[in-house]
Amino acid sequence: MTLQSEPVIVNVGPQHPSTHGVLRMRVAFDGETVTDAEMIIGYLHRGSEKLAEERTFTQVITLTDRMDYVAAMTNNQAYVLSVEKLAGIEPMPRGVYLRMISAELQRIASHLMAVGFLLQDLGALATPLMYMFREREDILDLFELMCGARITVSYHRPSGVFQDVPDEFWGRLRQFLDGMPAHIDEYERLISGNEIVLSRMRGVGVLDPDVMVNASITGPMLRAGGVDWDLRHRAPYEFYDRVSFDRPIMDESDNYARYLVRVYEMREALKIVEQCVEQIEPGPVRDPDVPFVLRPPVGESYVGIEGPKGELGFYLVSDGGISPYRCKVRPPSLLNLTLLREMVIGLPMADMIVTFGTVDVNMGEVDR
Amino acid sequence: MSVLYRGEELQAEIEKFAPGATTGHSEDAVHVDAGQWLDVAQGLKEREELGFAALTLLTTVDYIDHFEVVYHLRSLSHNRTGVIKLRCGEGRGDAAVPSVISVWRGADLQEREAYDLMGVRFEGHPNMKRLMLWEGFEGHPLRKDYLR
Amino acid sequence: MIGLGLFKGLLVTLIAAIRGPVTVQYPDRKVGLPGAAKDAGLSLPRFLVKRPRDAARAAVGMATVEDLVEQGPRFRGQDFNWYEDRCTGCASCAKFCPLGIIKIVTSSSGKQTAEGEVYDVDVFDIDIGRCMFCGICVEVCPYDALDMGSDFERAQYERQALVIPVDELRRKKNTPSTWFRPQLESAGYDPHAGEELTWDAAGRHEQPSEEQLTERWVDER
Amino acid sequence: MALDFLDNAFFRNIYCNLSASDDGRCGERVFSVLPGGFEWLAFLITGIVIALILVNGLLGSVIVFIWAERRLLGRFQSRLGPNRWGPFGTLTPVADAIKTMFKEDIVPDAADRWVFNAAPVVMMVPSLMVLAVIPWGSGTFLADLNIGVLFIIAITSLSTFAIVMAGWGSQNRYAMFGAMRAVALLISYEIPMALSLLGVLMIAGSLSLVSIVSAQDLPFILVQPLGFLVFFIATTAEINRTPFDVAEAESELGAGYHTDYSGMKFGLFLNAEFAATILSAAVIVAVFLGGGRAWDFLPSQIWFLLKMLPVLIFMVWMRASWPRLRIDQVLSLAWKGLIILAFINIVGSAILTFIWPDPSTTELWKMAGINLIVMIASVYAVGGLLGPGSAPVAGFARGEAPPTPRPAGEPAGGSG
Repeated sequence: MTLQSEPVIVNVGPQHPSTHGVLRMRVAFDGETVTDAEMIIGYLHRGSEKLAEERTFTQVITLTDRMDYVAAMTNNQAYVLSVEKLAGIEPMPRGVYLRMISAELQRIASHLMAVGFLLQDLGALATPLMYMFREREDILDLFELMCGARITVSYHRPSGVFQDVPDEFWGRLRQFLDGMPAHIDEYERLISGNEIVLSRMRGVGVLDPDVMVNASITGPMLRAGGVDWDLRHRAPYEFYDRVSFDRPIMDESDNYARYLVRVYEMREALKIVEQCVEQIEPGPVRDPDVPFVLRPPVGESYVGIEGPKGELGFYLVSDGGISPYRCKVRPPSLLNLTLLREMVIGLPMADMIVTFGTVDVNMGEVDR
Repeated sequence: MSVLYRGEELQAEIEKFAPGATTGHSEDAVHVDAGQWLDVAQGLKEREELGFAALTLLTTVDYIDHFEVVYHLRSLSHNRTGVIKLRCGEGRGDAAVPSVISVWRGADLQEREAYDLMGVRFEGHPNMKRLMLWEGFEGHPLRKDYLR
Repeated sequence: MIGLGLFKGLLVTLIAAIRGPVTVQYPDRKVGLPGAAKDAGLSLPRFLVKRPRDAARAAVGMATVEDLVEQGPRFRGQDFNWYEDRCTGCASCAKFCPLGIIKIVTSSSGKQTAEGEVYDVDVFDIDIGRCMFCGICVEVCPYDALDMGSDFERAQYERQALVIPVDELRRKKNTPSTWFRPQLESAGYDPHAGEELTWDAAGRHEQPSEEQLTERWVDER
Repeated sequence: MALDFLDNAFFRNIYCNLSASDDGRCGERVFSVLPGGFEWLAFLITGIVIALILVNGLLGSVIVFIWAERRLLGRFQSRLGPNRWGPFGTLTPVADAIKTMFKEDIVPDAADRWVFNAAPVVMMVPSLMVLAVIPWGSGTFLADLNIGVLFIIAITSLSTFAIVMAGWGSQNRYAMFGAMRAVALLISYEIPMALSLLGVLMIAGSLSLVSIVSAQDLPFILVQPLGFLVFFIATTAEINRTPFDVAEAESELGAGYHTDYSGMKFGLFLNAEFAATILSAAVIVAVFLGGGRAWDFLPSQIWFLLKMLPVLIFMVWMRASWPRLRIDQVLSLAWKGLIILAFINIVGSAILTFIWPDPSTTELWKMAGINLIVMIASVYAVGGLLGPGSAPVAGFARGEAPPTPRPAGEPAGGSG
């Protein structure tokens, strides 16, 4: 006997505890099972790309801060690299190292947020999240020493960084680097071996690696699917060819793999920072000959970097003026959502939330 | 190190399997005829020596007298990137190019975004709706003539 | 073994509980008995004898100590510092502010310096309500006449009250943040200490001489 | 008339000074307020005093518990918890309560008004009713029902009605999800909960909670470890606490069945939930931890409350540490795990009570030893039954370490 039933349409979001901002999913449920899902976005659309056309190249940096607002440093980095390529600017080595240090710290901060909110989605009552905020706070304190701001940093500039870090910074960074591995172990003890976490996340939300590549999915999500693709390794920008680091790869391609890859990437990021601290040498952090108002030659440039969430790139077109003719962001958060519908169909409601959580999106970047 | 295909190099590669599909090249981009674009895209993805498995970025640029669609492609196996440019018609009127969603799934949201903000239609896209803005929004904000 | 991971997790939270909280309290900090005694500047027994009421309050966790959040000296805050004698009214800050929140009205003063004519600044309003503290106004000021401060408390009931008027800028003590002023940092300057700085100290460290300024001016012309 | 409360000196004083009856337990009579024939009034007044103390004590302890839980959670999460309002933040829940009372009471347009409004009351009633049978100390109880345990099991399942009423009445899909989950969960967990108590009943030989307490020469947590384990898990699920809080699953359903409630109606739900937590701790203490029985230097009521503390703290600790299970995992844990464990416990206890029908303390110790071995073995065995493929621990075989990332450089899978 089959029960006569009709699907229940539920709007998950835009105001929902677990949509990481203002994403809205219109989901059809059959009982607890998702039968269809439609993603509706745009609640945070601020028209950054249009705004960028009205601002000078340096002013646009402040807009990039506000795209992925939990990883402002990497946004700055991607934009600045694209501007440097467009204008043919050679960056100062010390500035590049500082950019790498800040970007890797930001990667740790972003992964901390991702994992913390993922566990929040699993119902862990914010305990892992609170622990991760504790360490993220240390990173933000470092950023405050670096550039006077914690979230919207505006620290990178074409040809280097805005200003050299104070002497105090190195001591604090050393303290952080010494303490952080123990904290990551702590998270692993709390989360990785927990049977509830394992049973909730293993084998759920599995994606085929080929499909992921075809759907432009990048970052930890792709690496959790067994594809060794990391732009820092395959297309080194800055001085990533001078540091050695490992790319954690998992073949399971499920939610647990996506979680674990992020945790291991934090360790690798720490290694990169360590090597940068060893290699950095005194010198100018910024080319004084690069003016505030840049006038790059007519042309276009695209530079993609390995952001915390995936390939983050800026496509800039210059018409020879002081502001970009066209500024297009390649938002990893948005493109990683391409397969969301396929991922969640057939899952129970609870797993739908967790699967969405493992994608690690930031609505500021999705909507821009 | 990821290597960018030079324009002429990639044009020669395309001409091998789709003669006459390209209309020219710039330093690092190939201009492809919109009519044959779908075949070219299929070849770019499936031919062993090219292997452009991923569409990194799809974007549109408003050049006042015409719209241009730019495809940044990436080959993971050869670690190379290539840039394809499509000119969609003359003038600002009916800007339309064929959708590549059947070739690269990743074009889905990017094409919708391009349609939403730039007003370039992608023919063959199964769900050509606005992405960022709401249904009923007038105009396409990223066009250069959109003021306000 | 199934179940062991659960107990490992319990252990982690227990250790965290024993290690104690890491919370930074703001705007004031609850102190226990020793903290209150230290705040009063007395030893604990003397504090107990001399101020029994305060001691009782402290013992039940009611005593608070005013405390500032620990802040980097580069913190970009809302209390802008303005050196009027250095400002020529060139309005670079207004021009390069990404949000256009600086309103500047000048009138001719007839004064002439090596760099050119100096204008009197009549209106110099900064609309903090829309400011995003990027600091570009400080970066572009050719005469280092504008600095950001470290203060961040400016909750107001009306939007209009969020505009810093020129009078307030003239009145206030100049305690610039060390952002974009590395020489202050090497001198160990703490913007929270409240020490007022003149422009000679707060200006950029490589201060150009009169001749250099003239030269630069001529070059750019 | 059952005058069991005369064991308690405080209530004996009230009763004896009121009543004129020459009850032997009152001892030497000094005076009596009421004339003869009004013993029933004295009984009533004493009963009302006990009820007042218990009900208000419960509501007051809810406030204390909310404060304590928040402070403790704060500690477990490396933060302070509420500390602003009152000494150590003790007045924070009071402020919350006042705020809750003065909040606007919103009834959604589409809601079924009667059902919607009745649900919070129906939610609150069972928790207050359970109060009646719990022996808070020697002689401190309202009624010594000879079916006390059965009464508790029957009454607590009433809260399911309230949850369904709330979910149905508010016409909210999230609330409906929560209600449906709660029903499924409660039906499933009633069974292991009732079964796990059977071992205790066999040893104590009575359904009355007072007799169960007096039978505990050795606390039953030692004699019945497996029963305790099952009962503890089932209670945790029944009162909707982590890791079984699927009914209000805040990350999935917003607030579950009380999504649409505001003001004091929401307050009643909250109150009932925390009251249920406290009462379940009380039941655990009465049934498994020997009630108020301990050394004599403190009154038995104090001992009872002191014994509740570790139970409550452990519940908060679990809440701080563990994520939530999925609803199907919660259900299969009950049906595939706990019920089997409960049956093992029943069989084991039956055999042991057959051997030692009226156990002395030494025999209880022997039972404890045997049952401990049985518990370890059966938990291990049932844990294996739950093994790979089954929902609670899908893809997690016993002894198998979870996967870890492999370093790159090895050949990458997928398309390169």
